[in-house]
This record gives sequence, C-alpha cells and structure tokens, in this order.
Amino acid sequence: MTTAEQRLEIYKRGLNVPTQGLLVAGAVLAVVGIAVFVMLLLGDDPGRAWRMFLVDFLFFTGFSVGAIIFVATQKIAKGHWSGPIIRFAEATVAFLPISLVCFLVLFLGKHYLFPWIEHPTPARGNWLTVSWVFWRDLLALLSVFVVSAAFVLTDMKPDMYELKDHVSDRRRRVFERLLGGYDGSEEALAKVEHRVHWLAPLLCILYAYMFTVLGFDLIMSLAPYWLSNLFGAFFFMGAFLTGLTMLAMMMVYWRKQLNLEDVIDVHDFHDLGKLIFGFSIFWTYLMFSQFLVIWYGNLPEETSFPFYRFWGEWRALAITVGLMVFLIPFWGLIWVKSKITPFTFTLFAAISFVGVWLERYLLVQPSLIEHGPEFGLPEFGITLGFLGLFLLAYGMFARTFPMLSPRLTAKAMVVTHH
Amino acid sequence: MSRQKSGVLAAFRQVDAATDAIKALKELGHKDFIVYTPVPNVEVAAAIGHKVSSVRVWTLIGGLLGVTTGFAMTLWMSYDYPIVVGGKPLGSIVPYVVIGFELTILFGALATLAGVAFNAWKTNQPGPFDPRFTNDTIGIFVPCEEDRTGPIEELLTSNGATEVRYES
Amino acid sequence: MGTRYCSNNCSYKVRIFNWFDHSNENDPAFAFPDPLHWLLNPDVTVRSKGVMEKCTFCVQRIRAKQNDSKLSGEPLADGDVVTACQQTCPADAIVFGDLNDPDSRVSAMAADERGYRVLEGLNTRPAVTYLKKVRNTVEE
Amino acid sequence: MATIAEPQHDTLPTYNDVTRDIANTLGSPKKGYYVLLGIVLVVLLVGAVALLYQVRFGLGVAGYRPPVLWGVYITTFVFWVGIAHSGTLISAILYLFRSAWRTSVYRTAEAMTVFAVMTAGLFPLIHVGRIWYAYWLFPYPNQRQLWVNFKSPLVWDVFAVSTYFTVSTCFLIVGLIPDVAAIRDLAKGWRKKLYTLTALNWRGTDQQWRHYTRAYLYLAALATPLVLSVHSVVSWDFAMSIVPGWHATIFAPYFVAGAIYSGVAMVVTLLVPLRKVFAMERYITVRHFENLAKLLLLTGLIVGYAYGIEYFIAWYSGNPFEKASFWNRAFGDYWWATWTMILCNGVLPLFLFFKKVRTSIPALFVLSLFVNLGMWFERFVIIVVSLSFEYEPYAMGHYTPSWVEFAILAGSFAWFFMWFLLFAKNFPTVSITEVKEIMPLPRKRKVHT
Repeated sequence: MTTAEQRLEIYKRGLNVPTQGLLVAGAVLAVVGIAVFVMLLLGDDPGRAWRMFLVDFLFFTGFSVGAIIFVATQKIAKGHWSGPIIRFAEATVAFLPISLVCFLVLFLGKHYLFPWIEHPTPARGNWLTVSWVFWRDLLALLSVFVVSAAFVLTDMKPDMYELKDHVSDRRRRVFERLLGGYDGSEEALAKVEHRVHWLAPLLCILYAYMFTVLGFDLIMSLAPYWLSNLFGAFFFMGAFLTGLTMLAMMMVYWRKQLNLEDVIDVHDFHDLGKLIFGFSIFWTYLMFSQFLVIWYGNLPEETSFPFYRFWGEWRALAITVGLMVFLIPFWGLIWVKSKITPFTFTLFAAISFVGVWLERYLLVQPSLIEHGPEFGLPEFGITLGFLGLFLLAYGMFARTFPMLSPRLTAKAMVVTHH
Repeated sequence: MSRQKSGVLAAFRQVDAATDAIKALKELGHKDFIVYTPVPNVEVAAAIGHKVSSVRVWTLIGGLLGVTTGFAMTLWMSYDYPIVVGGKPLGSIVPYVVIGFELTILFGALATLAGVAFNAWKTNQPGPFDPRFTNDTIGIFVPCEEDRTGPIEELLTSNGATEVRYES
Repeated sequence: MGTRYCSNNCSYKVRIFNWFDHSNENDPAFAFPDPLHWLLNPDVTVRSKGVMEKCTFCVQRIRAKQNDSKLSGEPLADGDVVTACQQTCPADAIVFGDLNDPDSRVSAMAADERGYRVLEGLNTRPAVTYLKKVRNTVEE
Repeated sequence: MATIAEPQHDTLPTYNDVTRDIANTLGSPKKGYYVLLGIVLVVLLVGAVALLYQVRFGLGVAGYRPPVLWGVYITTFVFWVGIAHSGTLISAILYLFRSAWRTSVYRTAEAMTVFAVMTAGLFPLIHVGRIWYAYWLFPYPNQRQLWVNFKSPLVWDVFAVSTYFTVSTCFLIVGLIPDVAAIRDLAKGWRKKLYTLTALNWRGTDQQWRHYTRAYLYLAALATPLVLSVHSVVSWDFAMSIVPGWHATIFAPYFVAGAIYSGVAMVVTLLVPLRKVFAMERYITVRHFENLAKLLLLTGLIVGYAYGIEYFIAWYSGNPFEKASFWNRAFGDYWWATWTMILCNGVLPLFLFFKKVRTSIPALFVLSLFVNLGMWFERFVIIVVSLSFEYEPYAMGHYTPSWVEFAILAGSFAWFFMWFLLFAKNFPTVSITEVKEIMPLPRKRKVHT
C-alpha cells in the first residue's frame, strides 16, 4: 500500500497531462475537415458531404454518449474496478456541445438527407415532418446531454475539491465555480454519491429511449417504408460498443502518457476486454435477430433494406462490417493473453471501432444513393474533421480537469487488492 | 483407486499457514504432496503453482466440433431429403446458424465435463482424507517413508499446522 | 404429429385440424356409423385425430391422371385433371391447371389484368388467383 | 476469484457455521412438509388425469377454437421456459461478472431452472395432437428416409430447449459436487450412501480444484450465450411467422428480458418462504433481495421499453393489419389480459425505484406474485390474442380455455413444486462452498487493506 504522499503523486500525474499533441492534431484535423466540408458544399455534389456529415454525426455522438453510459452502468453495478479509467470515458462529455452544434448544422442539409420531405408519409400524421423531427430530436439530444453533463460534473466534484490546491489559478477558478457548494465534508460527499446513483439510472433510461428516437428519425426514416422495432436498440447498443472500444484505446493511450502502469493493471485490461468481447457478441446477436426475422418473414417492405445491403454492390462492405465488428474481435479477444497485452487489446478494439463506423455508413448511405459505396476525400476528410473536433474537445477537457479520480482510484485499488 | 500411500497428514486452520507450509515443502523438493481445501483458494493455488488446467482445450475442441456438426448435419440432411419449404433455398445457412450455435454450446459443455472427468481421473491423488477438509480445515498430505517423518512433521508444525499425524 | 404450427402461420386460415378420432369406430367421436360411411370418398383416407389437413387440389385425381399418362405414354394435356369442386361447379367458375406451364388456360387467366390474389402484399404467392368482377365504373 | 468489498453480515459466520447451518436444512422434515407435498401430489394427480383424458379422447377436449390453435399449453410452455432463465443468469452471468452476492441465492435459482425446464419440456408434448409421435422431432435415421425440417423454428426449439436442459443440469450437478461432499462428511445412514455416491469421490484436493474451477468457468461462459439463445429461439417460434403481433424483430431480446424478469420474480417467490422456513436470514439478507429487486427493475424496464416500441411501431408502420392487431389487444375481446400484463409488467416494477419497496420483503413477495401473473398473461396476449385476430375477418375467433387446460396448468405448478420440495430437503439450497468462498479464511498474520 502506498502512503498518502505517494498517492497524491499518482493523482498529480492525472492533473498535469500532456495535451499538446491532442490539441495540435485536433486543430489541424478539424481545420482540414471543415475545409473539405465547405469545399464540397460549394462543389457540385453537396449531398455527398451531407450524407457523410450525418454518418459521422451519428458515430461520434454515439460513442461519446456511449462512453458516459458505460460510466453510468459502472455506477449502477458498483463496478469499482473501473475507477482509474472512469475519467477517460467521462471526458467525452466535452464533445457533446460540439455534437449539438453539428445537429443544428445537420438540418441545413435536410433536403439532401430526408426523402420524406419530398415524399411525405401522411399515414403517420406529422410525425415525419421537418419541424417535428427537428424539435423532437433536439429535445432528445438536449435531455441526454444535460443529464450527462450533470452526471459527469457531479462525479468530478470530490476530485476537483481534493486537487484544487495543486493546479494553476486559472483552473482553480474553474474548479471553484463548478464545485458550487461542495465543501468536501462527509455530508457533501454523501450528497454527491446519492446524486450520482440517482442520475446514473436516469441517464441510462433516457439514453435508451432518446437514442431509439434518434435511430428511428435519423437512420430508419431515410428508408421511410422500412421498419424494424429492434432498430433503436441496435443503434444504441452499437453506440455503447464504440464507447467501450474508444475507452479501450484511451486507456492504453493515457496509461502510457501518464505512466499509470502501476495503477491500471492486467485486471483492467482483462475486464474491459471481456466487456468488449461480450458486447461484440451482443451486437451480432441484435443484428442477427433482425436479419433472421426479416429474412424468414420475406415481406417485401421489410426485405428491401437488408437485402439491398447484403447483396449486390454493398455486399463487400456488409461482409467487412461483419468481420470487423464480430469475427475478428471475437477470435482476437477470446484469449486471455490477447486481452491483457496492450498491443493486441488496442488493435482489436480499434478494428471493432472502425467496424462500427463502417456499419453506420452502411446503414445510412444505401438509403440515399443509387450506386455502391464510395470512399474518397469527402468521406475521409469529413470523418477526420470530426475526429479533429473530438480530439480538440477531449484535449481541452484533459487540460482542465483531473484525468485520474483520487477517490475512485483508491477504491478500485482497495477492492482489487487481494 | 490405486493403493493408499503412507505419509504425514497435517491440518491447518489458517490459510497463510498452509501456503507457508506449501512453499517450504516445495523448497525442500517435495512435489507429490496433496493439498485439501474446502473451497478453491487463489493463494493456495498460487503457492502450489500448477499450470492452468487443460480443460479449456476440451471446451474449445468440443465447441468447434459442435459448430461443424451443426452445419454439416443440417446441410447434408437438407440435400439428402430435398424438399422446398416456404420458398426457402434447400440449404439455408441463415436458419442453420441456430442449430449450429446450439450444438456448439451442447458439445462444448459436454466436452468440458468429459475434460474435467478425464483430467481429474488422470491426476487423481490417492491419499488419506479427513472429513473436516470439506468443512473448514485445510489439509496437507506429504507421502514419505515411516522413518523419515521427523523433518516433515517439524516443518508442518513450525508453519502452523494444528494437527500432524502419520498415516499408513 | 400435430403442432398446428402451419395453421398459425397460415394467413388464410385454410387449414383444418382433426380434434377427435372421427374415423375410428371404437371412439366416442366416431362420426360415420352405417350408412353414413357412404359419404366418404373411397379415394382418400380419413385422417385420425391429431392430423392437420387442407385442400390438396384433389391430389388423388392428379396422381391418377399422372399414372394414366405414364402408362399410355401420352403427356398430360391442359385440362386433363379436373378437381372435384371444378366438376361440381355449375357456373364453371373454377379453372384448374398447371401455373408453371405458360400456355395453360389457368396461366393465361391468372395473368389477366382482372386477376388478384388474396393478401398479395405479404409475398406469400398463393396458387389461387381470383378474377375481379368487371364493373362499369362510369355509371357507379 | 471473488472478492468482497464490504462484509455481508454483521458478524461473519465461520466456515463451520456455514456447513452446519446449511446441512441442518436437510433431512428430518416436519409435518407441514408432508402436508405440502401431499397437496402438491394431489394436484399433480388431477393434472395427470386430465392429460390422460385428453390423450384418450383427442385434443378437442381442450378449448381450442380455430383460428386459435395455440393456447394455454404454449403460453405455459413459454412461461416456464422463461422462469428457467433467471437461474442461469444468476448462476452463470453474475459468476462471470464476479458478483459476490449471487453466492447465497444461486443454488435455489439454478435448481429452479432445471425444474422449470423439466416442466416446460412437457408442454409441447401435451400440446401436440399425437404425443406418441413426439420422437419425430429428432433427426434420426428412419425407414421413410426423411429428415426433420431444420428451417422450422419448432425444430430449433427442440435443439435449444434440450441443450438448455442438458447444460443447466450439468451446471447444477457440477456446482453441487463439493457441497454434497461436505454434507457426505456429516451425514449418517442411507443419506451418507446417497451423498457418497453423488459426490463422485470429491475430496477437495488441489488437482480436483484446479480442473473443477476451470470447468466451472467454461460452463458459465457457455451458459451465458445459451441463455440468450434459448428464449430467442422460443420467441422466433412466433417472430418467424407473419402473424400481425408476432412478426417483430424486437422479439428475441424482448423475450429474453421478459424471461429473466419472470424468472427473478419466481426466485423471489421461492426464496422468501425458503429463507423463513430454513432460518437462512443470516445468509440471505435484505441486501440480496434488494439486488434481486434491482434485477427485476432493470428487466422490467426493458420489457416496458419493448411494449412501448411495439405499440409505437405498429402505429408508425402504417400497416392496417398491425394497427388493427394492436388496437384489438388493448381494446378488443381480450382487453383485460392486455391490461393485466401492462399493469403487472410495465407499471408495478416502477415501484422498485423506491428503496423502501426494494428492501421490504413482504412488498417484494407480493410484487413477485404479480409479476408472475403478468408474465403469464403477456404470453397469453401474444399467443392467443394475436392468433384470434389476424388478416382475414372470416377467420377471426374467440378462445376460452377448458377445464382440462386449467387442470394441466395447475398440475404443472404441482410438478414443479414437487421437484423443488424434494430437492430442498435432500440437497443444499444454499451453496455451502460458494458462500464460504466469499468469506476470508482465518490467517495467522494480519492483512491490512
């Protein structure tokens, strides 16, 4: 066991993190991405830019919130092992305001995206009309974002309080403003704990319902006559999986950056690896549950959507997605050794991560274009732009807030210490 | 069961006493001692230092055998008795995934059982037993000749054995 | 063996299940004491309890004609097989034939623009095609 | 292995206490036990007579009216398969998640699983028209040279349920071995012989544990996806068809959640009296019940989500058949069944948000009964109501179960409880080994944490 000073030394590592690289890379990518996006909008195929914008909006928002949902599930299940890595997941909260702006931007391209604007579906009343979809989805996003922010902030309060004397004045002022009335007392801590345990389930429930709405509105409605009532769950569980794989990559990155080899040990790799393994299987299960029912029922209105993606021009992409999200991570992560070796662990997490990005692409694009998949500057440029914005936001968060939670890390070390 | 060996049987109440004794025994070059525990214990297992059980190979082979059987059986039977049902292709992989999956689990589980039975039989250690070992006492049995019990008994006692006796 | 699954999944509910043993004279549900047994068609078996049935398009008549054609060596011609319902229909409203044969009378009629199939939208591709009534829509 | 963050009891029992307390629950039943067993056997007899009557005279003695050709039997089949699921969840999935609290409740849940599958397995047989041809379901070489139709969900069911029965029985027996050995070493008389035989020469040697713990882990890892698959396959019996109200992609996860939901409720129903009768308050604490309640809440919320999505999509689809089918559920002939289901499964679990309800054993017990009821009705609604109201108006009908079906339904409960009662007095319903496993062994040196 370490003494108090030794511990503080560890937590200070999480306080002064090198973010230069993240911020520079983020800024460069963001500028490039935005430039590509604007250039395409002014070009002769703005639809291509909008479609990719939607894909990336869904993907980046999905894993940002998915990572926070992972934190919420850990709070509910009292999974203390994740204490040292929890902030790496919570930091994605910084991307949410950007995501909200992206959502507003998205609606500028509505005519390139939503086929029901030109071909309304009166059977559904006003459900699929611009104003309804816009306000509904805005409300959905806002509710999830606000609760996420409140949840993360509450969870950070004790850490900010504990470390506020070890940071620069600028950050100290931020901390103190965010702390509100938190004074480090037992009661205040109990209040924080209570609040966290109350917000966590609320966030999960909101996530499930609101992301279902988003999945229906922003993906399913692109093929207005297709429907699958599992689709909402498929969408948000996929986002959750990317939250996990993103966390996996962040965990390896920060462990190296902050020299946390003594804090984040084999068990954390093993536990997170098992979760990724399990949720890869779960993704496959949800995918198969939809496909089997549709394949078997063979109703024309249902089969068009998957059959168009599984046969013909999109087939290669569909197979790639299956390999990247299921088969490769499955055979990659089934072994204990590959889960606890940082290199293989990162590799398979990254494959799954990119696989879900392709999956989002596969869900959105075929509904909107007549030809097969295309990958070129627009696709990669816009994606890199999103990545840049994400890294910027993430880096700003890491610059300001403690990336290692003293109280959660301490708890984790007590529990996992045999 | 093969013929009972003779040796020293010791009872321990404390887990770290038992692990100390195991480590000491290993240092002296003892290999074929038996440790009885009422529950599986990581410390004891670590002190003994066995390799990971080979049961996992059985599970893996069973599972692979199951998935192969599942698909082979369904496809072969579909073509051996070809009848079109519901307008579906004769050999339809999609629904056969279900059968393939179930047989993977079934064969995997049965192979695991066979594996544990086989391994337990192969590594069976005949030796004296005390009913308390399934209750709250850790037991260590060190096989040895009757005239060489002295140092072993002393080693066990000094590490905290509550009871030591010679069994033949 | 009587799971009745096919009936559940039948969108048309044309299947009939034998709940009791009507054909067994030792059973309380026996339905054909002398002289009612004359009602029964000698060409087909009476099913026991627990068996699902539906219209077979008079498979016994089809098989009989097929056998005849095999024996005589002459191929089956369109209209050779006449189902019982077709035979008894006084208005000749029922036509039976091979839909796989593009030249048969029934194929031609099924392809008629008046043809429609029940619950077509379900992609069940039923073998029965109905012909719409011709209406004078101008007057109505 | 499992570690505990906080002590589970005020004063930790010793290993010896555990063995003694749990061994004390076995043997020497009191009068009440025999009375209970007697009642159960009488009800079982009634059910058996009803079944024989049905086999002799034909399925027509049940209340089937076309188009409702699946009724109480399949409803009850799905109900019992569902009950079975929580056992595997608690024993296998929570084992993989290393949840310490599962140790004192998992044995009951697992025994329940095995007996529930045994009960469920009877129903497809009771339900078919010619029970004496049931073996046709298996692909075996036969004179007619035909094979089963592997595209039929019913055949998947045969594979899934029989695999599930085999694996969960293996899991139960494997888990029992060290426990039986522990009671073997205390027992006398014929019981000693029984336990010696069933303990398979278990002595707890290092080699035995080495293979055993691994095998247990792998069985748990295999059982986890299995439990997802079994109820998915059951759900696909329905979802594969195009009956409005059946053909839904959400069915598989929705059924799995519902299954675990009803199963956890049944665990609560069984544990409350069991804890009282066996004086197990020291091992099965309010904390255990609260955790079960949280599981109930979680799965209840998923079920509620599925209800909502089903209705929403029925409307969203714009498909007149779907719309009519769901309208009929809520406001048709069977409105009472639908609202019972919505109330019991969708609304009542919301009370579990209150800690007061989660930690009140009487409240949980009552709630669990309602959940059991609601889940039976859920299957009833899905099966009967959907079938009674399909595409063609000429083929719509109303089904009312007959006395034969009710007798067999009651008999199924008797059959289940008979096995459970016999088990509870002869084998430990709380795992001796695993309860000990989460308690520290005494040490000579102090450890600081």
